[in-house]
Amino acid sequence: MNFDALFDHIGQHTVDGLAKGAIYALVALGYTLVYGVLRLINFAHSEVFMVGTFAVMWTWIGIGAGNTPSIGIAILLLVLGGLVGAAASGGTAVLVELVAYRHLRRKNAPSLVFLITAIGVSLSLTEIFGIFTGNGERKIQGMPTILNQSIAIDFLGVEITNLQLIVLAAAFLMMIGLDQFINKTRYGRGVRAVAQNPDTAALMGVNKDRVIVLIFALGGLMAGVAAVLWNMRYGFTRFDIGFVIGLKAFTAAVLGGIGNLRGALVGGLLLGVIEVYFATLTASKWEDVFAFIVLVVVLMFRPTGLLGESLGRARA
Amino acid sequence: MTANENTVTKKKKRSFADRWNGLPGWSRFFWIMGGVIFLFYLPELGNIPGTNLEIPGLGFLRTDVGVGGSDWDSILFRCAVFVLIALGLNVVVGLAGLLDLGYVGFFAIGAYSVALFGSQQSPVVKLLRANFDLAPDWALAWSWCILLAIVLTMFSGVLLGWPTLRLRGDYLAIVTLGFGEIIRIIARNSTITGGPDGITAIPGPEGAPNAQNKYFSILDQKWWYWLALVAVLVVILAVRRLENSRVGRSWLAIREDEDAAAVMGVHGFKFKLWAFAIGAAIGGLSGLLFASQQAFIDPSQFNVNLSILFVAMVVVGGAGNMAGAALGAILLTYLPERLRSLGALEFLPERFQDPAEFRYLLFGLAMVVVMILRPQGLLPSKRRARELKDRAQEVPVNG
Amino acid sequence: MAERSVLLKVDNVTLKFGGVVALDSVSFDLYQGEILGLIGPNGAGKTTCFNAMTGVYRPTSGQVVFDGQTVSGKKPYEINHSGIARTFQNIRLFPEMTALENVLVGTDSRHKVSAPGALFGLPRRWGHEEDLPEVRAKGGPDRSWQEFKRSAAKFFGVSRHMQEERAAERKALELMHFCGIERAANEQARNLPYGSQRRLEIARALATEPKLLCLDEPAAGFNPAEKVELMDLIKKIRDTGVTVLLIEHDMRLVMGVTDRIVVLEFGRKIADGAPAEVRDNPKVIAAYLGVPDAA
Amino acid sequence: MSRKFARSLGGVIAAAALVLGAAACQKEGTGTNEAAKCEGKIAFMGALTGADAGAVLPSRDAAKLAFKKFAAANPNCKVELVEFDTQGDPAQATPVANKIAPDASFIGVIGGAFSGESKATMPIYEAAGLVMVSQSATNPDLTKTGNKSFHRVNGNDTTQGEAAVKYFKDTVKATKVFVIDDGSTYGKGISDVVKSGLGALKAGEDTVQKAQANFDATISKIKGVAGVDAIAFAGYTGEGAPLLKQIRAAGITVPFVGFDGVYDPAFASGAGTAAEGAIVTCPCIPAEKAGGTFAADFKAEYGKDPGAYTAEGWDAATVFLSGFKAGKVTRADMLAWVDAYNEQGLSKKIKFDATGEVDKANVVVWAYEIKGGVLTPKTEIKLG
Repeated sequence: MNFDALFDHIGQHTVDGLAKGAIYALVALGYTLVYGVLRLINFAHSEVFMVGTFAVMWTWIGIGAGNTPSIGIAILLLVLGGLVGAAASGGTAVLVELVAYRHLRRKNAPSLVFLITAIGVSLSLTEIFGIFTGNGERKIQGMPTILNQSIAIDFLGVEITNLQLIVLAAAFLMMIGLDQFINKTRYGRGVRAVAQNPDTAALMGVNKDRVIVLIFALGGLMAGVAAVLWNMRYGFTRFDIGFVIGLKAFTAAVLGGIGNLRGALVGGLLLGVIEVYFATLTASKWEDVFAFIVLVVVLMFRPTGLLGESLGRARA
Repeated sequence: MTANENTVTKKKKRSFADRWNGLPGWSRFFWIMGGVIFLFYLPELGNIPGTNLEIPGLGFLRTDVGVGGSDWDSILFRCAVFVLIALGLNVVVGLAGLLDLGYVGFFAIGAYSVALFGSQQSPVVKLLRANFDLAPDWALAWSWCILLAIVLTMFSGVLLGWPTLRLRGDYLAIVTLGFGEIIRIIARNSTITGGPDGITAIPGPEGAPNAQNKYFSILDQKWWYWLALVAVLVVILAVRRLENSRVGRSWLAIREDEDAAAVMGVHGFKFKLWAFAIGAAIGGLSGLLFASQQAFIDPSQFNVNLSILFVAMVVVGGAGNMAGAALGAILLTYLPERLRSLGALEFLPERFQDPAEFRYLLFGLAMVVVMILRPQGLLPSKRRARELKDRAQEVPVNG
Repeated sequence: MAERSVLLKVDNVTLKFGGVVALDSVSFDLYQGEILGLIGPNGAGKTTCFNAMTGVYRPTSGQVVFDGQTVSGKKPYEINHSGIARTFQNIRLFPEMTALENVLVGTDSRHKVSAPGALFGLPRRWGHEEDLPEVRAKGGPDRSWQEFKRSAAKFFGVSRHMQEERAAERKALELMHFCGIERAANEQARNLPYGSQRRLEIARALATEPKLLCLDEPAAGFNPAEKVELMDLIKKIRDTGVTVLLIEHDMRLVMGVTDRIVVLEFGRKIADGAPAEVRDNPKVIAAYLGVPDAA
Repeated sequence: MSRKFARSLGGVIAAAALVLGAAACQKEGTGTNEAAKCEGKIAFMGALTGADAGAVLPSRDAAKLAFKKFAAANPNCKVELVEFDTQGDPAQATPVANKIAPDASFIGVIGGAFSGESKATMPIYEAAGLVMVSQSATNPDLTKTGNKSFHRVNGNDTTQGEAAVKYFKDTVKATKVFVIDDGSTYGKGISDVVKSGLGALKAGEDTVQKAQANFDATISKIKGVAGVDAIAFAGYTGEGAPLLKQIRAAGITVPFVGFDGVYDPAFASGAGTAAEGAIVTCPCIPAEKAGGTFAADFKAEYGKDPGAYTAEGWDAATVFLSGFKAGKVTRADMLAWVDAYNEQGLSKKIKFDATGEVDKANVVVWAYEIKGGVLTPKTEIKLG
């Protein structure tokens, strides 16, 4: 354990970890939204993110974006990417709901069946992208660098880059927007009503199916934004990227309290920081081990995650 | 006398399970014996043993027909090992209703226990020899490795279950998933497990792998399949006893309604732990067989996708039903292998001709379709009616 | 009234959920062998009181003493082992299991249940005719098969597990007969008609050999004829020596069957006494005013 | 009762009849007359589908090309290359090996492409007397087991690691090298050699994971070590390209050296402009330096440039093809032929020592530089 390496640069590691976790947090929102309303782990959400990264990449390459265009064009590309990513991911998420889950819900299938269906959808999407991209060789896909990384803030030796800043800001903005949407608008009220008691909500005139499509779309939208941020910051994608990110995001959602929007943010950021800390203490290869151990410890003391389940009601 | 006499509502359609349960005991017995004989005959599928004759059509089912296929006996062995896994996981997922996404961890522990303590090449064996003044060719005998694998996996099952089984189902899923990953990462990154290089020369029933071995040879896998088949049959008998006992009843009660079960006096935690430990032991046994047959393991063979595949086997086949879980395991192991040697599909455009390339896509789509059409799995679980028809009337009035 | 032994003592039990007080210092006693009715308007805290007694919730303060032992704070299964059984307001059977198996789960409460015992079938007992499986078939291969099984059991002995299993099965059938649902033994619980499900819940609870049986609105959804049958059943249960605590909305049923009534309102006890006194109690009348007494 | 009995009994009998009484028919004679004709099959075993296929397909293509050309030149030789997909997974490779081994029509095996599957299958091939010639399995331990079947035409990780150390010392003149590996057999093997070779020059290390996507922690670590002036990465493209891209994005501009695991066009395209100037060492000769028309032929056949281990794939195929030409059509003959083989191949002079390794002195290690997104030969690293 190399404590010197950690504590000498603890500020820097924290910032790096937060920026890493912000993307987890956005993807985690998708898990949390669906879980909060349907009590269902949407394992296909990882592929929703993956589809978003590809859509954004193709858009950028398609309109002939080069490396590090001028700042105006870069912003335009990011916004365009965000819109395309949100549309693609949201569309995929809704499609998954309509094609796979809706039938199962009608049949009142047990939750394991949803899980296996989700895995099937996930596998199919991964394979489709694996076979039809990169010449069938399943290689990683590079894309133009939209924004050059540079140091935006240098505070007491802690360097925060422009990309990290954008990722963090975007994650917080999306989070606040979503929170407001769920808590303040009429649609959000419908979501909360269904989350609390689907049957009563249906009696009160809430269209349950529409609400469910809405939450899948919202989760997909967040994943799409995460996708464009991912592409901007890391500049590559791959057919199987969803699995890695999805696993982390799901862990983050549980850590914060699945079903709880703020929990997803807290869990994501925390997971990012834990990973960077422990990778510094030992090696990157151990970061997952520590992430899971922290998860188990947290769950032992707080069985419903750090902030508890709260989109609807907390369960006993 | 009709079989349905004492039922309240009459079924219109008799399912396979109903028909099966309606058969008299002796007839079921002969069917089962016939089935077992057929299972032992499988390596010769399509041939009539001892003759040069073949049964037309059956040979087509083998995986070694066509170009690029795999050895039929090896695939049978793999099917048997995965059936064993599905049976073990079925105890956890199907009977007790606990979603375990890290089952591969137990599979790995079973495999590593025979590799680390049985192989001449293992760092653990070398360490033990050096520190305990053992013979230079010392290694734990295979038969002791079986015991060790079962003990170690049961212990790890309890170790994992103790803190986590108090969690609700969905949380359990992610924690077990993490457990599977942790086992793999440790196996890969520590030197005592042989690291990423893995362990070679893992012994079998006849000792270290050797071309001269009489039955469990490197080249002919038939005996390996028969060994795995025996293990499967033993496990089926054992799990059946549990399933039809009050232990199995307690598992089902927990699965159906944990709170109500607790109020009826079922000690939920204890039985969940038992389910975990028993499931883990079966997973460990299958890992041991897998490692012994392959004689080489490395950590990359135990990734999370395998765990998910295991759960898929159980659910696609029919959670809670041993026959279903076994069917799921066989289909999900056999089909990709059979598709591999299908040969080019020349009626399709060039891009789509190679079925091997598409087999996992087909596999994923099939999973979705099966689940949508048959959410209960291919062979849904159905509680067997007890043979009570006469006794119900013998009960004294006003007991 | 002669002095009767107190079976259960609810002593100043308070239960709070966050800021909401669901039970506010509720105290009452239950005497051995009586049928006590627990009534009150919707939301009065009747089911919460049940939950506090059976270990589903832990009281915030106060205690429940059963048969001389404090049971509040114990786990639900421990409380069941000490002799309290209950049914649920919204039926909670094990839907995929057969009716008989549902009852058998109850009988298991009185047995030592161990996985190794079930797996290896030890210890064994030889030479007891009543342990062996019956030969019922009149002839043909069925009979030979049954005879074969019988002689196999004779030869290998019968494990304690199997003996207990047979006894449990007999007892479960008796109980189902007692509750009038023996015909449904092999049906899946979820396929049973509503009334049978309610009765099955009672049979399952009785199978745990309780000293106290708590029934949570057992007559909900019943027609008058069924209610009369249920009243008879409850009395029959009491006659076997089981004390009964009954939550019920239907005043006629409550008045007809109970020995004593406790009335709750807004988590507080407002009356306690014989049915006739309670019926005339002005507080109770006020509480129920305008509230139709049918469920 | 009796009707039920008849039905039950009938079922049992019908089943038995189905198994035994089905119209049995005479099996076709499968006599194996092994005339000394120029005839036989070679198996190609490796990951042809799945995530790692990209590393194997180029050498498969090269071997196919060799067979095609041979068939054109020797119309009376009926040799065939049969492909077996293992997905690079040892568990999938063993059933394949067990299929190949008992099939007498197979005379040799090209592969395994990866070390793990080679390790798992070489006892099977040895037991069957089948000779293996691998084009790309680089783990040094493979030739240390005493296995008589395994040969390889490529250099192993030790050789390459030593060459890399030399490159760091002589060409880069690095003083503080940060070593990253991916924890795989391959990556760990090379990085161990590099780390011990560098000795005090090693400034820090990290091990990433397979399929890891974001390397913030690794970069955070590199930044934590003052004065790092070179980075070594032992792993594959999947992790290498994003790692390099993120390292450059983080403003770290020191030389980056990868090994043959990233000798792959996708490495340059995946990392984009970040890859510019990165060094990739490979114990594989530049195709255009290989002499002959191989590079041009390959491009003409497949419409793309040769990738990793294409020359080696060709060489492995050639070893067998020349054996066929010399009339070696039994397994024993072919094994003896390979053991005694001594010819100049495309990649190097191929002569196997007793362990199945090519002579270390003949292994040519080249440093390639990525220029304009293309791997261009920079310099040969001469091993002492």
